[in-house]
Parts: sequence; C-alpha cells; structure tokens
Amino acid sequence: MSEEKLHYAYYPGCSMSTSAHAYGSSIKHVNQALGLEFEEIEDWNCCGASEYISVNALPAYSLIARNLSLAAQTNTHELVAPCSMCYLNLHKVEGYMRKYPDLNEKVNQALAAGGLHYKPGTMHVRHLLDVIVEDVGYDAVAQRVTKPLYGLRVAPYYGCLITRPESEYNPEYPTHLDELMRRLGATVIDFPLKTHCCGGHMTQISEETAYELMRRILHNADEYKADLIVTLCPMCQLNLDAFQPQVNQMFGTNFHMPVLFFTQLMGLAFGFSQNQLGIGSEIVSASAALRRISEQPAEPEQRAPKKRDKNALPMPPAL
Amino acid sequence: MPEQDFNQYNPAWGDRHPVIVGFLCNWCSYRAADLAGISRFTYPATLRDIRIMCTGRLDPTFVLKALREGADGVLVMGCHPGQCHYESGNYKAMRRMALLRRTLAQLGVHPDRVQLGWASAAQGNIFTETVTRMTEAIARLGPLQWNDTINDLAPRTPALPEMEEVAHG
Amino acid sequence: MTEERVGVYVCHCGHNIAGTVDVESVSRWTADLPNVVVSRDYKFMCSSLGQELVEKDIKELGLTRVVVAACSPHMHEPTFRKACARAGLNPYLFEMANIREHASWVHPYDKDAATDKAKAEVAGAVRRVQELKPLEPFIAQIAEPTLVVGGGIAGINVALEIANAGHPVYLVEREPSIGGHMAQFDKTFPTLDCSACILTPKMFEVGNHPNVTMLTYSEVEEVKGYVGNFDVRIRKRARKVNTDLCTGCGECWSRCPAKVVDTVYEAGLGYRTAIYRPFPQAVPKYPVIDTESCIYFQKGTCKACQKFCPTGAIDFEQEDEILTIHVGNIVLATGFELFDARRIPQYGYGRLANVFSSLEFERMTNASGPTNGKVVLRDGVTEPKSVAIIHCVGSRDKNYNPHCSAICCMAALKFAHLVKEKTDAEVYDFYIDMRTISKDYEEFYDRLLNEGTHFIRGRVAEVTDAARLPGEEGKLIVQVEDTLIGKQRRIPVDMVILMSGLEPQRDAKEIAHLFGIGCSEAGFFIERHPKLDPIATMTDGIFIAGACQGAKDIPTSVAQGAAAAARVLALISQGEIEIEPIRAQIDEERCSGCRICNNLCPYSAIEYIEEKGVSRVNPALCKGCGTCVAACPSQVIEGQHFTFGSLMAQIEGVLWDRRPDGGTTVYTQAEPVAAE
Amino acid sequence: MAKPKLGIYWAASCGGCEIAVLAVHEKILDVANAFDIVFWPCVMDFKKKDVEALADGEIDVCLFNGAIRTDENEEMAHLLRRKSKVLVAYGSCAYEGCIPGLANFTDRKHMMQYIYHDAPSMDNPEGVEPQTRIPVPEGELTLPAFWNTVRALDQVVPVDYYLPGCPPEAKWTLAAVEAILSGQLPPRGSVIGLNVTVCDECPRTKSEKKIKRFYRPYEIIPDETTCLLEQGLFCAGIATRGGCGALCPQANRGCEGCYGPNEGVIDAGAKLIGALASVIDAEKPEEIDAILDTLPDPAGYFYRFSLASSLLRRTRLSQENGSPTAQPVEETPRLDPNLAI
Repeated sequence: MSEEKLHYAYYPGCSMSTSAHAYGSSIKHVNQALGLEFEEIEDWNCCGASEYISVNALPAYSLIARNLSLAAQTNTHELVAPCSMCYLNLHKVEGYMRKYPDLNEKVNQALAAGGLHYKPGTMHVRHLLDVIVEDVGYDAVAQRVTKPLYGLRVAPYYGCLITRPESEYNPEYPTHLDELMRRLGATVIDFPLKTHCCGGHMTQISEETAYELMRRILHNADEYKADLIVTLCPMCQLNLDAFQPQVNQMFGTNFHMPVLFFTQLMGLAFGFSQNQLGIGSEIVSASAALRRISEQPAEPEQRAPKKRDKNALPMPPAL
Repeated sequence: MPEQDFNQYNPAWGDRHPVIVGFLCNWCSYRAADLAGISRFTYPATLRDIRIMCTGRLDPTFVLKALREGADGVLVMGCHPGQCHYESGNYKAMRRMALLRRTLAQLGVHPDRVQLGWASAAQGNIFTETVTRMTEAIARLGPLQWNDTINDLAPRTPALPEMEEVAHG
Repeated sequence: MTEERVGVYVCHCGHNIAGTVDVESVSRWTADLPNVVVSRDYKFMCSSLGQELVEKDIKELGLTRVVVAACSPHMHEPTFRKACARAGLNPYLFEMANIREHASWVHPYDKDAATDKAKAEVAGAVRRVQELKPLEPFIAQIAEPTLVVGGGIAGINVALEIANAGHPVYLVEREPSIGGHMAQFDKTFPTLDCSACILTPKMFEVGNHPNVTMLTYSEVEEVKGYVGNFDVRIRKRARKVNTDLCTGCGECWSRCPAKVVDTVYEAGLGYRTAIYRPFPQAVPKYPVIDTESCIYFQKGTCKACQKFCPTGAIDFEQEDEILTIHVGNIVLATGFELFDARRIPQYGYGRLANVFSSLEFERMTNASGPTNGKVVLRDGVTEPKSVAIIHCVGSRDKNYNPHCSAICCMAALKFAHLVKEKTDAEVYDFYIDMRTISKDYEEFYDRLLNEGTHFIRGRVAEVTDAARLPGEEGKLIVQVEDTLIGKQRRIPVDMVILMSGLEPQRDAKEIAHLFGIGCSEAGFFIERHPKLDPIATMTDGIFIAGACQGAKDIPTSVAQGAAAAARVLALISQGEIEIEPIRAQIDEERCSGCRICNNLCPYSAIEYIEEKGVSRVNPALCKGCGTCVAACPSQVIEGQHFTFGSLMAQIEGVLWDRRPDGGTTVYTQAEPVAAE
Repeated sequence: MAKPKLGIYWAASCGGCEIAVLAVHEKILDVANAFDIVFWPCVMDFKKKDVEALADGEIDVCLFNGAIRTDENEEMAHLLRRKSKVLVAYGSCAYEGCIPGLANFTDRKHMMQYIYHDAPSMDNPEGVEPQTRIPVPEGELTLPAFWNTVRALDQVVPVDYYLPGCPPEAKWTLAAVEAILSGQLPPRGSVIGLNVTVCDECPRTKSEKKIKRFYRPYEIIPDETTCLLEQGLFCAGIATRGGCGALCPQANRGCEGCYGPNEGVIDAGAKLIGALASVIDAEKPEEIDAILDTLPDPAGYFYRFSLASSLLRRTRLSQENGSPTAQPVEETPRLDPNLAI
C-alpha cells in the first residue's frame, strides 16, 4: 500500500456509537495504524435496517438513497460502511438505481423534495472488511502487526449479509476474514457455519427460533475449540454476545464464547491497549480467551489424519 | 415478424424502414447468419450484409462510407474474443470501433448507430437478437439521412433559411 | 476501368427463395444495372442445367464476371467457381449473393422487404464483382509425416490408425508415459471391463510400432508453416536416465529414499519416489527423475539410484533435447483436466478428510492403487458404512462451468456399483439429471436402481461436519433439497465422493495459440463446424480429437480419433492441396515504412526490410485476414479478393435505394465533383 | 509569343498561401517575368470586373487558395473556373478545407451566437449581427452570405491540380509552375507532391508500435530520435502525404497532417483511426477505453485539415423543427464490457 492516505466517505450507521461503540472506537485506531481516512457524511440518516424495505420499498429506497446523495457530496467516490446491514442496504439501492431507470426516477423525485439528487454509479459502496483486504491488503496489515495473536483460536463469523446479493467473494464459503486473521497470527478454525444466520431480529419475534440459530453457531464454534468468535457485523455481535446467557438457559448449555469485532483483534495485534479498543465492554468477557495468546506461533489447523499414522492416505492441501 | 411500422418508434420514418449495413466475418457471424436462416429464425429485413474474412479487415472508411451513402446504421459482427479464426482480428476491430465511435459522436452520429457484436457459428439466435435489438435502437433514433446534412453544404439558391434569418435579423 | 460484361443468375431454389422473394422482378430489375449484359432467373441454379446455363452464357455472351443470387457461399460458392472455371472464366471473378439464408428464409412474412433486400444484395454483388481481379490458387504439397499431440486413448488411436496405414507418425506426450487418464481407471462403464486390460495392449502396440516415433516427457514449443508443411520444434525433457541402457528393472526406484505425493497418476492419494515409473504398465518402461523432489538435485548428495543401477543408466548430467520435425498434418488430442473441487469450499474437499475427488476414488478402487482396491476412509483402514456421491461438481454450474461433463453420471453409477461390490455401505447418489445417453448406459442405470442405491434428485448445498441433530456427530452431513419430495434433507455419511467435472487443460489457450486454432472462453478447442465437421479446425491441416474438443467418454474419444486419422490419411493420399490465394500484398514502391502493420500479424507474416525501409508480406505465412490492410494508414497494403475498391463498390451497391442518385452513378474511389 | 496569364485568388483562408507564393524568394521574379499577372487582388489593385472582362479560359493558370465559406467565395470560384484554362487548388484550404473547415464541427447559428454574443471579449449590448443587406442613407450595403458549411474548392467547381500544404512548400509551387510552363502536365486531377507519407521523409528510427497511453505535447519532452508515435505523441505523419520534408517531426513535435491524406485515401481520419487503434496495447474494453481517454477530441486530431473534404464532411445537421442545427453527442461512448466475454 502506498504511503499517502486512502480517503473514503464514511457511513457509520446507528450502532457505531451505541451498541457497537467498541467497533466504532477500534475502527478509529485501526484506521490510524493503516493510514485510512474516513470522512463521515453530513447529516446521514437511518439505513432502514432489515425491516423497512420489507414494509414499504419505495420510501425505504428513498431513505437509503438520501445517504447516497449526501455521500456524493464528499470529495470521494468510495463509500464505506462498517455495519453489514448498512452496507447491504446502501449497496443494494445503489445497484437497483443503476439497474432500473424508472425506480431511479421515482427515488430521485423523492430526493428532489429535499433538494437532493443522486446519480447512480457515483458512489462505490464497500464494506470495511473489503476495504481493508482489497485496498490496504494483507501484506500491509501483516507489516503493522507488533503483537501477533499466536495461539488464539478464532472462529471467523461473516454473517449472512456481506457476501450477498452479489459479491466478488464466495458467498457460500468466504475466506477473506480467515486470511486476515491468519495474518494477525491467530489460528483460524474451519468454521462451517460462518455464513449462517445469527437470528437477526428474530429475537424480537420468536425467541425460540432466534436462540436455536444462535445455539448452532455457538455450538459449532465450541465444538472446534474456538477461543472466541470474530465478527464484522454489529447485529451478529449483539445477538451472539448479549443473548448467550438466554441461550445457555434455554438449552441447558454452558457456552462461554466471547464475540469480538475483527477490528478489535487487529487493534490488539497492532499493539493498542484493550480499553482503547473497547475490549471489556462485551457481555461475555474475552479476557480469559485473550490470555491464551502465546509467544509462539501454533501449528496450522489441518483436520487430516496425523502424519505418523502409516496407513493414512495423503490429504489434498488446502487451496 | 409481420410487416413492421417503424413510425411507432419515430414518426420521421414515413414509409421507409431503417437500413443497416452489416459487416460479417466469414467464419463466425456470417455462418451465424446462415444458421439463423437454416433455423428459420426471423428478424427485421433491415440488414444488408457484406462478407469480409475477418472483422480485422474492417477499414473504418467502410463505416463512414456506408453512413455517407445513406445507411441509418452499421453493424459489425465477428467471432467471440478468444475465438477469432485469425486469433486476434476481432480485438483489433474492437479497438478500431471504439475509437471510431468516439470520433463519430463528435460528428453527431449517435453511438447506437454503429455497433459491434459477436456471434459464434453456432449462435444463429444471438445474431437474430442482435439485428432485432439494433433495428429497434435505430428505429427509435430515426433516419440518419446523411445526404440532408450534405445538401445543407451546398445551398444552390440564395433563398437560404440562414440568409432570411439574417435579413430579418 | 474497362467495361465488364456481367451475367446475373437469380435462383428460385424451388419455393425456398421464390416463395418469399419475387425472383422474376429481382432479375428484371437487375438487367438494367450498369454493365449487366444478361440477367436470368432459374428454378435450381445448383442443378447441372443451372450450371450449364452459366457456362453457356460465359462462352456465347463473353461474360467477364458472374453473379449468382442463391444460397450461402459456404454452400455453393465452390460449385459455381468450378462452373466458371470449366467455361474458361477465372473462378475468382465470380460472386455470390446470399438471398436464401439471409433473405427469403428470415423474412417470410414481409415479401416486399425481402425482395428489396434481395435486390440490395444482388446490386452489391454486381458492383463488387466488377472490381475483382483474377487469382490463381496456391498449391501446397502435403508432407507425409503426421504429428499427434497427446498420448491419451484418443491420441493413441489416431497414431495407430495412421501408422497402420503405413505413414510415419510422431506421438508427443507431456508425461513420462502414454496412457492418459484411462490408465488411472480400474473399471470402465458400462461394461465394467478392466481398463488396464483393454488399454495396455494398445499402448504396447503404439509404443513398438515401426511407423511411430514416440516422444514422451516432451512438449511442443513452436509451430510454423501451413497445411502440408508444418515445422514443429519439440523439447524432449531430460529423463536423467539413459534409455539405451535402462532395462526398466525397477532397482532404482525401489532404492530411492525420496517419497513424495503423486499428484498426477495417483491423483494425490498415493506416494511415489523421486525416480519413478508412473505405473507398472507404463510405455515406455523407462523411469524418470523428478528433479524437484530428488535429494541429489536438491541437496547434492544421495545418488542411490546411480549406485544400484545394474546397467549404469542413470545420467544426472543429461540435458533437454530440442528436435525440429517437418510434418504435413497435426492432430491435437490433449485431453482434459479434472475440476479442482477445492474451488467449491462448501463441499469440503481439502477441508474435510473424508471428502474425496472422483479421480482419488478411481485410484482407491484400482487394484494397483494406494489401497490395493480397498474402499476406506482417509485414515486408510476404516471401511465406510455410508457413502454419498455428488454429481455435477463444477459442471452445470454458472459459477464454474456451464457445460455438462458428460461422463460423471455414468462414472458415479460405476462408483455406486463398486462401493456396493467392495463394501456393504449404503450409497446415496445426489444428481440433478441422470444423463445416460449412450448405448447400454440406461440399462446400467436400471441395474443400479435394483442394487439399492438411494438416488436423491437435487443439487447439494453443502457438506459439513457441523452436527446439529442426533446421529450426526462424527459424520459428514450432506445438506440438500430433495426436489422430488420438495424437502430439505440432511443426510449423515462417512464418505463423500465429488464427481468433479471435466475442464480443458489449464494451458489450453496457450496450446490453441501455439497451433493457431480457435478455443472457446472455457478453453475447449473449436471445431470447424459444430455438427458437420467436429474433427477439423478452422486452420487447414490441424485436427482435434477427444476431450480437448469437449467433455466426452472413451468410446466417443476413440471414434473421433479414428475420424481424425481418416481426414489426415485423405490429405496424405491427395499429396497436395489447393489453398485460397486470398493474401495481403504491400506495394513496396509506396510503403513509407511507418511499421504500423509490423506487429499486427498473428502469423508474423510481415517482415520489415531494414535497408529498403519498407515492410513485406510473406505470402506463404499470410492467411489473408486483412487486419494489416485495414491498419495501413497510407493505404498501400491491398487485400486480394477483398480489395478496398471491391468493398467500397459493394457498399454503394447494397445502398442503391438510399443513395441520392438512386444508386445509378458509379464511382469507385474519388468523390464526385459538384456539377456546374 | 505572349506570356501565359496568371491569376491568384484568396478565398476563405489566412493569407499564408499568398506569402507562400512569395516564399519562392528571388525566383518570384522569374515567375513575374514568365507570367503576365492578370489577377492578384492581394498584391495588386484588381477588381472582379477585371476578371469578368477577360474571355473565358483566357487565364492560363489560376492559383486559387482558400476554402469556400461564403456565397462570394463560391461566386469567385465559378467565375475563375470559367476564365481559367488550369485551375489549381493551392494550399490545404482550397484542397481539403483546412483550418477554416473545422468550423464544420458547428454551424452558422452557433458561430454567430458565440462570436457576436457569448465571446468573453465581445461587447455588443444591442446584439447586432452582420447582415447581407442593410439600407443606409447612402444606399444599400451588402455583405457576403455566411454559410453553415465550409467546402473545399472541388466541391464547388472542377479542379485541375492540387497543391497540398498549409502552406505549400515553395519547391512544390515552383515544381507546379515549371511543369505548367514546360507544358509537361501530370494527368488532370492529380495532386502535386509525393505519394508516400511523411514517415518516408522522417529521419526518426521506427520500430514495432505498442501504445499504452497518449500524451499531450505539453506533457512530455519527446526523445529526439525515435518515432514520436511510439512515444505516445499523436503524429499524423503515418497517414499524411509526404512532400514537406517532415518539418514538424524534425522540430520534435507530431505531424499535424497539413499535406492531407496519402494517394488513394478517401478519408484521412478513417486511416488514422484504423492505424492508431491497431497499435493500442489493450484487449479488455475498460483498458481500451482508459487508453482512448488519453486522446481527447479524436475528431479534432484526425480531421484537423481534412474535415470539409472527409466522407461525412461535417457534424450532423438535423432537420428537426425546420432550422438545421449541428448536434454532437455529449457523452463519449464507452465499450460494452460484455464485448470481452
């Protein structure tokens, strides 16, 4: 990555200073370390979250498009959102407006009422993870690691939103967060449920359903002896963290699975202090897990039979 | 399709229909056109095709000539990239057409009037779609009639619209 | 310009043309075009009577140009060129107007428009034909030897057919032994006969055939020339074994201390030594040293093989050899590559130990394979209690390959049968559509249905070891929508076999470029005609056979191989071939040496003459595409038969009704001067 | 025997050609001696009536420079054609329209609007525009009518010979004059000059070409010895008739193309498009577009001198609502990315 700063328009979304303030503050530090420059867009509004679109599409699109038109007033064409929901909504509407002229027209009529206009194609909507992986790059990240996370077994949890609807990453089984974590020195466990649903807002509608979905994820992470789950979505983090006691209660399980944001782990590896990164504000404490970080790099995770077993057949190396 | 009334797209057509000159490469698109015929696909009778060995042979002069001689559009079709019978002729055509279309835009010729497309020898359907799509695009744009532009060059009578304007200017 | 005498013939083609295009009016209208001395319409121009009509007029009316308005030139251009030639008119002074495929057949509902279009096409041809110049076709001698690239079952058959007909063949194979994928199999569907038993004799025959020069562990580096006269440069990589001395006794590899995973022949499921013979029946029998893994080549010490070789055949200093051969024809039979199932991570290959690729399983069931034919899990001992077979892995999937790999369904059925035969496991077969299209294939499917394999119709979503329900612990769970009962299902199994699709060789595009043939985006070589000529390519003298042209099974590959051989033999027995004289020519007097054209030619036919400061086209290499003609900024390159003048004239012709003067005035190059 | 009669006239042009005639230096005296100059309004006091007074075909040679932009230009063209045995289109304007021909990118309406109203330097509160006739107390004043389109001489009257160049090189002027005097005339309608391109006279070393991007002249200082085009500088030399001795390339800047297209070429722009696009080093649509973006105003480059005599001759005039107006398309067409598939 070149030394001059990478500049982006920044849409924080509602959670960044509330439920996910830890995400917000860790982002600030990581940006500083990586030379990312975020320009928060003026007077942004709600992204409509997951419900509004399903309630009444056109107003929802207009609501979202308003943010796009505001973002277009910044002096960059790259718009970054750290929250998966915000990212998906902005990305989707940007795409729809490009694709469907008459929708574009209607939405812009609505915007005109507020003296705004958005020309589809102006903004390129990105998720923070994508920016770090693509624009900064793994190597640049690795270069800045001062306290590698050796021995920390992390379950990379992407959630259901960022690889959809269309994405350059494999939507079924993305691996870019895995690689990022490896570059921090952590041991990444194979985590089949990495894109399964965290329950989303089902907690407000049917607790049983929501808790069962969470149980699967926690169980899977636990099964593979993850020290913690790393995520990139405030909603996923909130659900898996805040409702873990209820899950344990409902299923008589005893999970103690901390859930952190990937930027928090990056911050740690870059040498920032835990409270600079808002570590400690999570409900299921990560302190025990983080104490397992060792000085020595660990064996890479390979679930093939052990080499010494002379009968064992060779296993194809991971791609 | 039954006889089409192109005035529905643009009243300027009157009783004539769009005329497109097509340059088809011998190996892919010309055969695609043959296949369209063999398969009895139908498309508007707007295309008048000229066979060249490869789209790489397409001298931009031909396109200008066709427009000047009264064509409303020009369609160039070759083999898909990577499938050119001469390896890379279609890439050269792609570049020449790109530059030509930019130049024509400056001369007021809408880019949709000069199009480039691919169809393999097995794609009679794609050929048919392309001609149909392009015909509609041109029908919407209306006649090009370059001769009208040319005639404006050589006003024979002093009773020019411009000059009257001047008189009452 | 001299006054040409043009004859025009409008064909009815029965009702094919006359049913839509008013041929009489076209012909009447044409008669009034400048320089047209006769214009007739006739029921079937391609009939002998129709051809005689043309010949008669050429002789009696002294026609100097002929236009036939009928079907596609790809149909009958040769027919009428011959007719002209018989009447003493140079065949290149003939032009065809396509008013069937391009007019009557595609505009059946708009007769007037079709007729107008026909007039335009005819007018274009009439204008163009007058600009044409007489040409003489080139005659190329056909060199007798043939090059066959690829020693799989297809290539072996091509070589044998030609060699048995008594002609020399060079068989080039990249790997140390011929045999290809077929050599890896144990059984072949649907007959389940032993693959080795039927392949080995053929390998032996071709390996010892007096007319076959076998070049294994070799690759083609350069191809120059044209049909009948190809000069091919081949790199024969150093085996580090002197084949004159080696007896193939096996002492060397039994002593070799270096053990590496064999990713080629054993498909990664087994090991081989650094000096190795891919498999017991390998042809030739000689081993080869893989210098990557050889301890001596890596660390400088060892030489175990050399110490123990009874004949002193090991030669560490041996260098690659470069040979250049002259051949008349080339057959490409470079085969396929298996789709790498790791590209679909949700199926777990490379992540989950007990997920196997189809080729791995082929080796597993092979008696001479890593497990001596035992069906076991990755631990090498445990026999699976349940096996899932997943179809269309990397095939029929727009994320990877849209095409159907043709063989996987049958191979899957074969596997299901073998699992049943070798274990008492339950077999679940997940398919989208069961494609059993060839002789005895459907019968084999029926047989499997009765053997109690569970067939589940639906594309598998994921293979996971994340247990959720009771009974899933420690198993691989196949998550699938069963489209026949319309339900999501989770099926726990011990072993999963992925029926990986067939892909072109990863360097197929380079190969295509090397030999100057076309190649689809995916990388399969393009045949001259998808139906009528799936063996020849657009490049004369280069043919294709087997899976390099498209996924296909053994019988089809063998058949296509034989067909390719037949085509080559035909050319060899002709001895010579006429080549269209459509070439580019540079007027050296007027060439200013700007060198724009120099690096445009895909066949490097354009050379720059330093001392003269001009460029020159080598007609032997030029294939007449005309890209340099269009590029020349000073317009001093002329494309024969598709000359600037002829195409400009044709443009004026096809636009006869659009031009200000109704298309009557004839001017070829200069703009008309404003009338006074 | 009487001296042959010479006429020199100046239509829509900059006057450079007049000076070029004098650029034959002392030889001008030979010309003066050899010819009897009957019409040369630029240097001697001749009037139209003087020409009208001549018998048809009385002028042996008429060097006509300048393009046809007004009805006066056309009227004089017809008059001189009638009075001259040999009519020579002298210089790029008469030959192919030249710089005045660039006006064909717009039309009369837009030009008047800009020149008499919008131009920053214009102070014209009453919005006065030039009139063809205007009554004044003393009588009626007239001005030539100004047309939409500039034309080359041969688009108005038949032309016998062409002398290309902006302005023509003195040696070719002399060559022409000598040819005419000696009566050894080339075939009618031929261009007096070389029929190879500027590259032939250009001393720079040329090799195979691959253009990764184009540079504007101010962006780089080109190397003195290698082909300018290979350095990414636009040079029309490849498609321009030789004869000038490759003056511009030798001054380390690209040829602009003032000698017009090479023998047999109908449209100089088309040739430049065909050639330049061929050597652009890209196969992906977006790459191609990116490279072409570094060549702004392609039509301006390709038709700098030959727009008026190119196949299309001018920007499209559409007849919508009666009054013709030129309409360029605002947006630069981009390649469809699907072309790559």
